[in-house]
Amino acid sequence: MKEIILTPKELPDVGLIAETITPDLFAGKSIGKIASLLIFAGNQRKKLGDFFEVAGKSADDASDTRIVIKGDITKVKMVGKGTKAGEIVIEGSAGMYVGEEMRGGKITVLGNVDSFAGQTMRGGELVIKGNAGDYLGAAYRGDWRGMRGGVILVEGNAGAETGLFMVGGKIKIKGNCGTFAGVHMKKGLIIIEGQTPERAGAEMTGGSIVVMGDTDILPTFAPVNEEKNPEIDGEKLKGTFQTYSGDHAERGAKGMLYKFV
Amino acid sequence: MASLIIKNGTVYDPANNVNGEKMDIYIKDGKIVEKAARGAKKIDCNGKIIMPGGVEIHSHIAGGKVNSGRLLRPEDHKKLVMPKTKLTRSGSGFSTPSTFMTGYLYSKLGYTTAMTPAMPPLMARHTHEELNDIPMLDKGSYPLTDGNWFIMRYLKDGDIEKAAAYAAWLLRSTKGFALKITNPGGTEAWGWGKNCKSLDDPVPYFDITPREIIKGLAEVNEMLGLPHSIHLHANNLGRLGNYETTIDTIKVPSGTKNKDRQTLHLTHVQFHSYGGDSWKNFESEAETVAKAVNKTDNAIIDTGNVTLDNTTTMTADGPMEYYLQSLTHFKWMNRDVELETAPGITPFIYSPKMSTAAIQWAIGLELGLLIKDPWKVLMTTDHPNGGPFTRYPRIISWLMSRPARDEMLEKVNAAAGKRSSLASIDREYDFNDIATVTRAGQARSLGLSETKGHLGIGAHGDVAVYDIDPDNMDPSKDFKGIEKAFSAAAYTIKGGEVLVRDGEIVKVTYGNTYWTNPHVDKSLEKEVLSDIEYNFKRYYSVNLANYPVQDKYVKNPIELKIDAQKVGA
Amino acid sequence: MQESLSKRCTVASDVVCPFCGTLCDDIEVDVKDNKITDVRHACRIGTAKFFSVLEEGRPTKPLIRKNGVMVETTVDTAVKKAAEILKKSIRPLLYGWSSTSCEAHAHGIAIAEEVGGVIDGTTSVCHGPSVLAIQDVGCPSCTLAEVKNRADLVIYWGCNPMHAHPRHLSRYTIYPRGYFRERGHQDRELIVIDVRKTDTAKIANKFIKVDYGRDYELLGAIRAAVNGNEINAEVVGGVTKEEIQKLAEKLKNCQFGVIFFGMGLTMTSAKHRNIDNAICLTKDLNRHTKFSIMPMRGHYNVTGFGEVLTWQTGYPYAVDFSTGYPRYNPGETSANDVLQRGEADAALIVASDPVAHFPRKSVEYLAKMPLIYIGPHHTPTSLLADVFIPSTFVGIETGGTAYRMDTVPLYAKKVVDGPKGVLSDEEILERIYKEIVRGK
Amino acid sequence: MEISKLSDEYTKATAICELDSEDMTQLGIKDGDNVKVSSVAGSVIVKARNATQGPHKGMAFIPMGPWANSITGTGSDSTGMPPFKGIDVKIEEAKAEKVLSARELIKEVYRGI
Repeated sequence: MKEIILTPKELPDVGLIAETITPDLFAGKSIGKIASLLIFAGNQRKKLGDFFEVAGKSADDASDTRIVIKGDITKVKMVGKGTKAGEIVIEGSAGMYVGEEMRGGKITVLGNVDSFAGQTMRGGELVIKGNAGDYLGAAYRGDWRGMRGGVILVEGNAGAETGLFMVGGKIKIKGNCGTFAGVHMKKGLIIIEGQTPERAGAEMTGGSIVVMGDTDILPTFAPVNEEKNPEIDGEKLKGTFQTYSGDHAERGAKGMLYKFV
Repeated sequence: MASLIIKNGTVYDPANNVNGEKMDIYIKDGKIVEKAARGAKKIDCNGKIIMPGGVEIHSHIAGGKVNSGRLLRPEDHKKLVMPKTKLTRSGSGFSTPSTFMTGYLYSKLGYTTAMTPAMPPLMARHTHEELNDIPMLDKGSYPLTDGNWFIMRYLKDGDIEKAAAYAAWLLRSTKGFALKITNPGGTEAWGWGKNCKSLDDPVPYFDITPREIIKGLAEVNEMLGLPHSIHLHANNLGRLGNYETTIDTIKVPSGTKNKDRQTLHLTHVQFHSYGGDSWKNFESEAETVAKAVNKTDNAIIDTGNVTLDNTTTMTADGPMEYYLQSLTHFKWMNRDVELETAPGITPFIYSPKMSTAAIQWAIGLELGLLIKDPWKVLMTTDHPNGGPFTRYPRIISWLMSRPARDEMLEKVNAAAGKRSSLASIDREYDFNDIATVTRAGQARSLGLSETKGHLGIGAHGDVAVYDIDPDNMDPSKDFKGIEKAFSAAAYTIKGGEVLVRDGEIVKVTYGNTYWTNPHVDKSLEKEVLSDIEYNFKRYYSVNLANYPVQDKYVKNPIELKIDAQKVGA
Repeated sequence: MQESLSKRCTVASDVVCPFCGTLCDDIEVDVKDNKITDVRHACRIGTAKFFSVLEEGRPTKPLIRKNGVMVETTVDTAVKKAAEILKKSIRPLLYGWSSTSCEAHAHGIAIAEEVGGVIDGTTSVCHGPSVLAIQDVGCPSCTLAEVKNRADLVIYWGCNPMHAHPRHLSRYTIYPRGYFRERGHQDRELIVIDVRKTDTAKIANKFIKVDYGRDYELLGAIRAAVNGNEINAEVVGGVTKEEIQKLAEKLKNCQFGVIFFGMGLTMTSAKHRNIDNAICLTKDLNRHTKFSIMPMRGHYNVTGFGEVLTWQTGYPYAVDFSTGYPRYNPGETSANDVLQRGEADAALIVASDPVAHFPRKSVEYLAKMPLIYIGPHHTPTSLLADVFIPSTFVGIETGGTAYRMDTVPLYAKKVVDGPKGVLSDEEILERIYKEIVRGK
Repeated sequence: MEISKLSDEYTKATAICELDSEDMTQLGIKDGDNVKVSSVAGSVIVKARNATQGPHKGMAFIPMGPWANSITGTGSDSTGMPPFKGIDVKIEEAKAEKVLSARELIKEVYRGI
């Protein structure tokens, strides 16, 4: 695998829109070409090279291209948007929309990510070692078909409305999760190893949510039974779980909530 | 105003029986003239075809309902955006483009006129504000009269002249162009969550039937002598087995006559040609409907083709939109308008793999191909209901090429081949047919054929040029080339000004808004006005004085004054 | 305007009240020597708005900040300075718009597009959550005389029209006689659901007290009951299961019902999900009867701004033009988020008062950047402005279009001339736009 | 309210905190006393008022305005809507301290003039 190294320079407060930082656009390009890719700084059309030192070499094929970002890019939005193949490693924290509309490949963030990471993701792997913001793996405004495939792993905590309108794929959160996890969910799996205060699975009509820690369950969920070491979408869970069906505010809802007991 | 000589093109001008002749077109002061004006700019169109500017008779491009559709679908807008340029404003929206973008997109297709067909009178101000923000086109809108309490009560009382006087007042108050009827009676019934299920199913509390409303308004329309006929969205849109209602409806105004045009324009008939009694045996009844249209001499239709896209449905047919969302469980908007009508909106995905969608796609094409006289079947998608108008070039390629249709029949759900007659139809449109169903026929139906939809002397200098060499291109084989050429006009010329060159906007203008102003007998008008005042005070939520659209809301009006003094005299 | 009988003064009738989203259009205003002497039919707040044009010490001269102090200047200089600030900025925020005309909105949007800025309305901090909910699940609604003519059941949830929309009940919902409700109030039932017994609740046929922040759970439970599902709790949000089931039956069995909701739902705990669930309840109820739902929009033309921005860009608020085309995502492109992330580097505030109405942290950022303010009053925002261009009152001193809470558009007419030399928002913004594009 | 936000009337109407009567007795304050309301975001001095739309023990209402917003929180849960309601606050009697006018408040908090 060939590597392109991006080292952030001074980044402006206005925030950058950097949807061009993806292996698919880097592949087969020279360092110079990559450095001249478009980035928006506020209303200014700038070049990637204005904000990053670009080093290394890209492969002809995205799948053989790894982008390593050395440092913190909290102010940078949309890194890895629509990634189909290859790899991105961010050795710091990243801004909003990391891995938005991702279809394949792998993105790893060693620090935290801001909100809307993995928005309407369709495939690939998004790994966040720190915390995620709100709307992780969620649908875009108005879209009733959110995350459709792929896997999101968060080793820290996640914010509100994780997996909004999820219709496929998996989200695993090792820490705690904000309110409304899996709201309007239709398919797929969310595993919360920590706690989530309340309203998990609100208005869900399908799919599964597993909560290992504490949570208040909505009065519109109905207890079903206790399950030992259940297997859900290929995930083997250890221990005993009280299962609930819901959200019965909806008609004919078939969502399942697994609460560790 | 600019003068032009459009040279060496192959001209298709069906209204003047010009069918693919090489000839020059001269424009002076925005109008087509006999001979070249001194110093006129030359445009060489050798190896290109020339048609009158496109005329759109039914496309939801402006007004409260359209804007609710925009509000409802941010996820749709993300799919298609236009950045600002030195010349043009920015915009967004695939199925419900924003106003500026709507004008640019139509112009790129070679269109110069577009009518928005469903304006709730109480919301007329909004419709006009949006029309003012749609560039590149002449425009107009049709006030809705389907659930109108005044109309229903006058017709119930058999007071046809008062109904006519009221309709005249309504057109003036809304700066409207024609009378639109959407699911007659059904929209008032929807005020109670009900609907009118047949032409003889009475409206709750008003004790009048859809049949009586249609018949009455057709008479009103011809009494007033409006340019366009009644523009009817029939009852039972989208329902299984609705073709019977459709055929029944075509006969209703058969009593009324007009020497220049039809007395009934039946719109988006694809949605009204359904057979079967369950979605499992859902099938096309396009053949039956086409037969009925072929037989009648005073009704014409537009198709409402389905283009197999993810789109937004929006009609003033509230109960239908409710029914549709109850099938899909998609998000749903409803906007009942007091004393008038009941628009609704919900997204719909016509998936090619879905049998119903595939059959709907076939039905739209069957109608176009089975109705013999192209002047009787106009091409629309009922934008955005069957799909966005930006798909017209694709529909043109389907109409012009059997191989194009066969290729689709291979791709889409097999039901399209089995439960429609499309696979058995050989007919292929020629350029003259295309010019008829996208321009000439639409202009004639609107009653604007003096100045629009043709290239004869005195017509508007509205011209579309496409990069197609008819001598060296076989549309049947090169259907992809046809779609490409019609997607980006080589030139769109409006009023003698070049607005589009090679598919790019080169000049931005704002067209005129057409509205009709019939004058009936003064004393009758006074009587009706006192009825209006009495009912406004009690039942409307606004004062009468604040209801009529002020002149300032129509940017470049063209008022069509109509003397209807005989009404009431 | 016609001469009144007494000849004392002229009377403007059918005047549209430019205060709240109720947009009453039956106001009569007496004018003598270009001075408003009496206002009839308007509510207490509306009347106060008309008389506020006579307010003591009302600003009439543009002010511009010179080494720390605001000094008087000409409109031309102020407009030039404003254009300069916006042209220099690389992430300008254009905010406000709820108390001005749609004509002014159009110029504001053109400026935002031209300078590649973020444009947002006060919707952002009132019914923004309602918009997010509508975009997720839709909204079955109607115009206000549908309620007047048909409604036999009216619910106010988390709103207090007796104070915020005083004539809402008398013009449209409870008291008026309608075509199918000839006895007015007697033909209707009023239910109020709130966290405290508001003055609206006091006149209701039924008041349901919901625990603070538990509206979402209560809405879900009502939906479950309406949809024939079990409620897995004895008490939800302070309301017993029995009461919830009784309420559900009542809702299902009315002939035409409507829910009006306000900040009590949009600002508390579940925010947009409260509205989401309330809309879904309304959709569920349409399987049994006719039901509608409507947000109680506050400022008189907050609805209009949403309409104009939507038809011009596709989105109703929080629109970001920085990439040349409209981008929308409240949470990223909304005023308070753009401010609190420290992105904005200049602001144009029109017809609103964010310094009074935004949280402290947002205002701290506003205080740091070049600030242009256009409005008729001295306000907390004008105190922080670097350029302040006083404007006339739309609907009193300037005509313009406004949209009522049910999106009915009305022309708000002019009844008196504004102070000499004071321009309208529309004129000021048009001049700023022309100044920006000049020489481009 | 359509009165100038810099007027005394506006301060009178807006620089207040509606409290449940039981809570007031508990705090040992009467209608009209000044109180200090503090949240994580900051604190502000306003006049205590007997709730007219009560009872609502444990709930306090400060009308929308610069005083309320001196203590409202940050962020928006990525929805655009800041937290204006449901904020945990501490209320103490502050008879000795003065309620600032809007002008004074802006000057003190944001150095505005």
